[in-house]
Amino acid sequence: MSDILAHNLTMQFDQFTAVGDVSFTVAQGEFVTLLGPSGCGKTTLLKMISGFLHPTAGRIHIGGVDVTRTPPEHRDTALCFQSYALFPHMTVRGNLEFGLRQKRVAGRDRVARVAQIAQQLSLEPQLDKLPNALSGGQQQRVALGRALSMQPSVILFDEPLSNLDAKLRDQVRLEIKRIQQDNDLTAVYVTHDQSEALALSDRVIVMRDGRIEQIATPENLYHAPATSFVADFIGNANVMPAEVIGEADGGGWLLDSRMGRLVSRDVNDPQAKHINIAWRPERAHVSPEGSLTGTVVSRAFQGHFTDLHVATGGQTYRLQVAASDAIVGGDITFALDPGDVLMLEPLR
Amino acid sequence: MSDILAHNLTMQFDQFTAVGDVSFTVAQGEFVTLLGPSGCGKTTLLKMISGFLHPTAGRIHIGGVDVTRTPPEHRDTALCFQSYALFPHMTVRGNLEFGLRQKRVAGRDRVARVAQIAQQLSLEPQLDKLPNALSGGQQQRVALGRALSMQPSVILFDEPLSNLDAKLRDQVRLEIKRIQQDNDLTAVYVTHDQSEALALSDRVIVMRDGRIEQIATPENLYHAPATSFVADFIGNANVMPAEVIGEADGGGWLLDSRMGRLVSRDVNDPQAKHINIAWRPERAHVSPEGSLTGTVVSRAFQGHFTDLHVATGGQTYRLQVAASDAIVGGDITFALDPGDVLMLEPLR
Amino acid sequence: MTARRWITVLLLLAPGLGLIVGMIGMVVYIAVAQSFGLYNLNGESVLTVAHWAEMLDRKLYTRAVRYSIYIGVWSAVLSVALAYPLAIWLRKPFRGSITVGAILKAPLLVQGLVAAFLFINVISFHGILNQFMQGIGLWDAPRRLQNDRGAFGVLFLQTWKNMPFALLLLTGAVQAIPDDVLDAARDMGAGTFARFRKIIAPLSLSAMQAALVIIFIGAVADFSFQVIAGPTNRQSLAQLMVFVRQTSWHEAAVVGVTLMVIALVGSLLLAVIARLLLRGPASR
Amino acid sequence: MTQARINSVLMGALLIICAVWLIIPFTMAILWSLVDPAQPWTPDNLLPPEMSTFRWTNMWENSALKPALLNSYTLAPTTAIVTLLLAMPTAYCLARVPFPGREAAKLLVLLPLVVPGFVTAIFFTAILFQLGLTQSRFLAILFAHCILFLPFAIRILTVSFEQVRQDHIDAARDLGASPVARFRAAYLPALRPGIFASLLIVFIQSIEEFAIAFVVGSPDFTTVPTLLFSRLGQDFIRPDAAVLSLILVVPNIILMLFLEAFLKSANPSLSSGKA
Amino acid sequence: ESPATDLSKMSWDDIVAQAQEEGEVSWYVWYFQDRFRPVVEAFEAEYGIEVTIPEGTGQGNADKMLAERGRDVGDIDVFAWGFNDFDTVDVTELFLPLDMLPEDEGRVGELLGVDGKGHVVAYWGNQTGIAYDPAHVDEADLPQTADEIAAFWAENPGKFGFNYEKGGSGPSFFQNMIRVTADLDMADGEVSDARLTAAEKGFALFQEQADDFVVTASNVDSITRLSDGELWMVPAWEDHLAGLQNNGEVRGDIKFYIPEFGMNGGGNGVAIPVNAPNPAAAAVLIHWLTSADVQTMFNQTFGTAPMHAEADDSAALVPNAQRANQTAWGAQPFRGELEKAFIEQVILER
Ligand SMILES: Nc1ncnc2c1ncn2[C@@H]1O[C@H](COP(=O)(O)OP(=O)(O)OP(=O)(O)O)[C@@H](O)[C@H]1O
Ligand SMILES: Nc1ncnc2c1ncn2[C@@H]1O[C@H](COP(=O)(O)OP(=O)(O)OP(=O)(O)O)[C@@H](O)[C@H]1O
Ligand SMILES: [Mg+2]
Ligand SMILES: [Mg+2]
Repeated sequence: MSDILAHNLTMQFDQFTAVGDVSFTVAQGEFVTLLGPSGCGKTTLLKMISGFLHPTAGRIHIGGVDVTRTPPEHRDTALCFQSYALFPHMTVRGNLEFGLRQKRVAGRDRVARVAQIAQQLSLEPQLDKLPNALSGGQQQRVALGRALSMQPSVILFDEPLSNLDAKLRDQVRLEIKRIQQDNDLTAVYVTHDQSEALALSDRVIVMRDGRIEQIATPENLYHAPATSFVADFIGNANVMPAEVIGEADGGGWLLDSRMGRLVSRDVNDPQAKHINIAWRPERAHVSPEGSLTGTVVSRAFQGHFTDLHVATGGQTYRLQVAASDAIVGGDITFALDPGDVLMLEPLR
Repeated sequence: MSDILAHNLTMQFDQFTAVGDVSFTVAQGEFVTLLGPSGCGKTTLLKMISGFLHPTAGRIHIGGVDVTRTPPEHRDTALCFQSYALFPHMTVRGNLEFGLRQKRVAGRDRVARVAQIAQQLSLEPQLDKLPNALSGGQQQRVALGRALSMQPSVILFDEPLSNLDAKLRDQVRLEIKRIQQDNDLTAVYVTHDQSEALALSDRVIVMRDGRIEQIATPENLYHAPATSFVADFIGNANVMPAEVIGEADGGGWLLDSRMGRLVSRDVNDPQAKHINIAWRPERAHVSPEGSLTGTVVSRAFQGHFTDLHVATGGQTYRLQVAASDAIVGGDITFALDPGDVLMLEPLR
Repeated sequence: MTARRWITVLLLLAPGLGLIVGMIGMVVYIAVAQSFGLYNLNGESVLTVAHWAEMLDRKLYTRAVRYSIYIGVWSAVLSVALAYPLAIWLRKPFRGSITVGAILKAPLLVQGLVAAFLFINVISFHGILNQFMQGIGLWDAPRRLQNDRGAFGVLFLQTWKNMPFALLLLTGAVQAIPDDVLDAARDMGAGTFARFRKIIAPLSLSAMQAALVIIFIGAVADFSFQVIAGPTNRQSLAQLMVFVRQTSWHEAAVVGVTLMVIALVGSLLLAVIARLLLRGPASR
Repeated sequence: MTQARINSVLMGALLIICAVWLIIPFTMAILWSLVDPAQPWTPDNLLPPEMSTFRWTNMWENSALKPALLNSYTLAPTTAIVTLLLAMPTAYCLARVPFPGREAAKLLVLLPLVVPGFVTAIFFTAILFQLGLTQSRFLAILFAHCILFLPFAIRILTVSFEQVRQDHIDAARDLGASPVARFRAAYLPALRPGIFASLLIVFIQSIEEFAIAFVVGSPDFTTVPTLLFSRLGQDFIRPDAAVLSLILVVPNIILMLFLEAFLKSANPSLSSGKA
Repeated sequence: ESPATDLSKMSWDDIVAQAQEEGEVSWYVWYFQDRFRPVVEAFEAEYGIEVTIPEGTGQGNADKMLAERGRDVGDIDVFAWGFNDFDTVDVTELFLPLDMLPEDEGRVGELLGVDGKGHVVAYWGNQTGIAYDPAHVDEADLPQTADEIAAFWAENPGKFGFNYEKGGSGPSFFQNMIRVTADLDMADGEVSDARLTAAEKGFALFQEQADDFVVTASNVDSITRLSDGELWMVPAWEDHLAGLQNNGEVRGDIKFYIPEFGMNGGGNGVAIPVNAPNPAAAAVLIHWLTSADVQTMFNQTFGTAPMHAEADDSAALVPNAQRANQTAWGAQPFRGELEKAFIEQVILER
């Protein structure tokens, strides 16, 4: 058993509260992702779980045992450091072996395990190099490999793939998931990459300024963000205030916004008369029959889609459209499905 | 004038060739991105341009002057380090000011410039902290700000945004582009994020194992990759060998591949009978009338699309489809437009 | 290495190593020459190995060699061994750490001779240690502790005087190890000792080598502690040197050159052994 | 156990050790310095049978102590600083410029430490005399002390120079820093402990050195060790020696604290970002 | 221009005149500097020449003298040293011949078997003997022969201490013990296996009772431990003991005697380095120091044995009867070999 229970965790640096009164659980074998803006306290949280930081308040249980005061070396956790923290005097092999040696894994098994990890992370040619002769991405993979090779019951990842290219990232992501599942590890994963978060996680914890904003499955998070912060953060939704005018014909709610009249057929009912609503850039479809129009202010090619900034009603919105011949300065007409207009928290 | 000319640059570490015989130019005011797998030599190349590494062979000109032997402090370049390399004993403000002080920028201007950069990078609350009290993303922004504040004629970025969340990354990316354009800086940018590369760059240099694989504008790179490596690397295309059977009715070429018969209407003609072909996952459209079928082996939710791995003809391909109800184990039928089937380099 | 590079190296070495070799090289030569009968202060100089033969033949000399090495090695090892935990403790500043550091370093500031006399006073036949032990009833009669045969007194004094030096060097080195790296080791399950053995020691190896070597050289050549607190049935090399100087300059020079060789070879060996034991970073 | 608990336990242990380490020796020194010449203090008495400040006043008034203090306290700091400056380039080279024979050079640096004392005292000073450096006794001793104590400074600073992180240097250069600015931004923070250590060690060595300071300095230029040694030699006046060493220790401790405060101003661990 | 040649050709009056012109003289003496300073005031008053007695140690002074050999003009005018120490250097090369001094038969130019060769004269005579604690050892029961010493060891184990390496009083003790036990003629400097084998009879005395005596670290250590009550008897120098008592460093009630089996006398000499800055003044000071009057005064002030035939030696610390027990140091090289053998066979085997 190695579920994690965090109970009212708070971490203060002098006056500054990096993590404030955070509670959550991670079940045995679950893969949970921490998502949130830079500086919101993700690393701080991981460091409390692994034991480097002593929470100012609150308790942490791992596998049912209160470990709040247990030193890191006695917690069966492994952290893949955001800063890598490789041992500069050891070769890649030495780094990868380190944890296994501490666990007194027999020589043979150790060699095999290291060989396997190196192969999974494409590190074989680097095994005998010292960290300072490695590229950034190679260092990051060593840091990741060092944690993975431990196969601890709780594994914590702090942006383990940020310096890898998309292809490698995909490959490594699969390996991470495989190792986690094969060994039934409890995993907490920090990433800035939403697609990573959505693809890997059983549940996602969205943090903001040291507090938890929402905990949900990826699908729920995407389709039913609890707040405009989440909607905006996940998938870059266009958020705006709106007034609920009443129920629409054919189901859903009629809304009045700066963009004009909209219909929402959200899964949730509105919580107040004045609320925030959101819609996602990729949900707009360009069509001459659309009820919405705007002027294209900027355009950024993104491969299989194009990012547009469109001004309408004095506001700028973001649209993601498939290959488009929209030109900057020209007008564009688009539509939103009622199902894609999300109703969020009440306005304060 | 501050164009960059790299002529047959080679960098060897002992026996290992990190960069081999690389030549390219970057025009004054141009924004060029280096793209390539981890360890392919991007950082090495930047370090040669900024003067920390002396090329084993080859020459570098900046603004028409041979700077191959010019020490870094006499090159008007600024590098945003992949490892941040912040001065640990200086506050964020001290770090941001450092370059300006060296340039003897007057106190007032300096304060103004730092204030502006801090604001653009959302670093204001951190200005008086020491680097080791910063989160990873905050450190990265300081590193970036330190380089940006210099406004040198050549600015080099080594993965400056890898530790930022998507929203912040978008914001900072715009700032980078704005500063670069406003000051007409020549920029070389290393990133692992293709969308970043495609969105920001005038041209992209794709590297592989220390050599240049292709130099092209983002659009060209995407639509007309020169090799299967590029096609695969940019946009994760499905690459496979094929035999050119002949011209198809209605234009294009008829191809025989493991997936069956395909038609390609690529801009280029095939270069040999046996070639590699590629198609992009997001170009497949699921439709009952599709000529291609496969079994879904895995499925990863990615927000506004879903990643599928589909097995057909003993091979697995990747498909990106809009919200889909495909289930793992079930069959899926899809089609490819002839314009989306790319013909690449001859098979060796 | 290009010629240019060599010139840079030589220019950099000039004010330090250059001065040393230029000035001391001559002195070393004189010492060696004197041990072979040259630079006679008392009559004619004759090149001869007789003085070496004479000294190598004496039990006094061979004993002194062994004894000095014993003192040198143990002083260096003990000082460093004691300094390490303290340096690690003082790695992170805390309330009072400056004071603690200053207290620990204070012995550096006490003249060695004075320290030795004070020490002798404490352990002398009627000194406070004897009085204390008798007072608490552990000993019935005073014991003769001074000039003990195992040279523990000398080792104590050496450690007392040198531990602060080792501490001074090691604190800096240990502080330079990033927190993250130590945290990573803990995270991988490395306990205190493993962390020391595998991370701290290798990463501060070069400071440790410097401390070992400098303390070793000082202790091998110890004179003042030895004459005051050392065992009386053997002499240290420095003591022997002064002793035979009363009769022959050349024999004193033989002892002196022996001392030099032992100091240099010994420090080389110590440094190499430390590195092998800890497999530190290959030179950068 | 928390760090705080560990600290307090260790502090307690330290207090006890301190008693052995410092309090006993220093108390003894103070008591010895108070021994009145009328009655010797034999260790079977817990306290000196008769105490007075006679030794202090006598030493202060009837010896060359005042000029000796002045001489020692100009000589030692000057030696410390000059040695530091001379050592820097070599230490830099040994730490950061790979060249064949570097290990041998590191060993050669130790030469002044291994040369037997009497050889230094007779022959090294003879060379100084021959070089005609004795026009100014101060400068001659300064020069000799610098050479003798260079090994300390070089070896200590070599260690520090090794700890300077290359990417900090690179960053400073990249931002256009002049050599001075580069030194201050990238090197100095890592060098601080080393500079402190070598200043302190060389200062102490210089202030304690007797042989050369005596041979070159006598009779015009007296330093404190000359007074001390002549009282610990044949005449063996322990109370006077205690007075002298206490007179030396107190300013030294103040100096050490000052240096420490001056050089250690906030010592953030030298890491951030990715190693 | 060498001052040496100058002086030897000058009349004594001219030398004195030149000395007064020089006006100052530095006397490097390695002990009792504080007590010599008031003593030389008489000289200063008489000649108007200022005397500097620098602080220093024996070895420091010697090192300085040797280091300055190469200088044209050094710092030392008058150099004092143990008379036997002068034997380790070539006195004719380092020091001026003292032939400029007025003829004086009473001066001592040879002492302890060492010949000053006309370059060194003695100015200080002293004596080794045994210091004892009257609280424990009765004056009447003082051991006087080697056997009595051995008996004392046996009766009072751990109460007798001596040093073997530094400062001569210990060596004087064991050499004389061996001399009388093995019946050696120490005046004969010849080294032979037979003589060394004979000496082993003396070593046996020490070997058999090795646990009964203590080996101390130095003269000072011996006397201090005597004063502390740890030891009851230790060999010592007469003047050294007096000096320590005078300084309040050791107990004033400690007593001193010269046993009947005999112990060695000793002495210090003075010489003028060839590069003395004030050679004339130096000569005048030496003349003064070695004069009968001053030697008488030293005998009265310090209790030393006068180093002038005509001086009055009535003020010694030990009764004159005991002075008769003084013996001469053994001749070299046998003495050195004896010491070596003693160290190897006795000291190192403890
Ligand atoms: N000092 C060195 N000694 C030996 N090999 C080195 C050294 N520095 C870099 N390399 C090797 O050179 C190759 C290129 O490194 P570089 O840092 O340029 O890669 P990169 O393209 O920046 O990769 P990343 O995206 O992972 O940062 C890597 O394989 C690396 O292992
Ligand atoms: N030692 C410290 N002293 C003061 N403030 C600190 C300290 N460590 C972290 N902080 C602050 O706490 C906040 C949270 O930091 P943390 O490293 O947990 O962020 P993060 O969520 O990991 O961000 P990132 O995604 O940028 O890595 C930040 O605002 C940071 O500035
Ligand atoms: Mg973080
Ligand atoms: Mg890189």
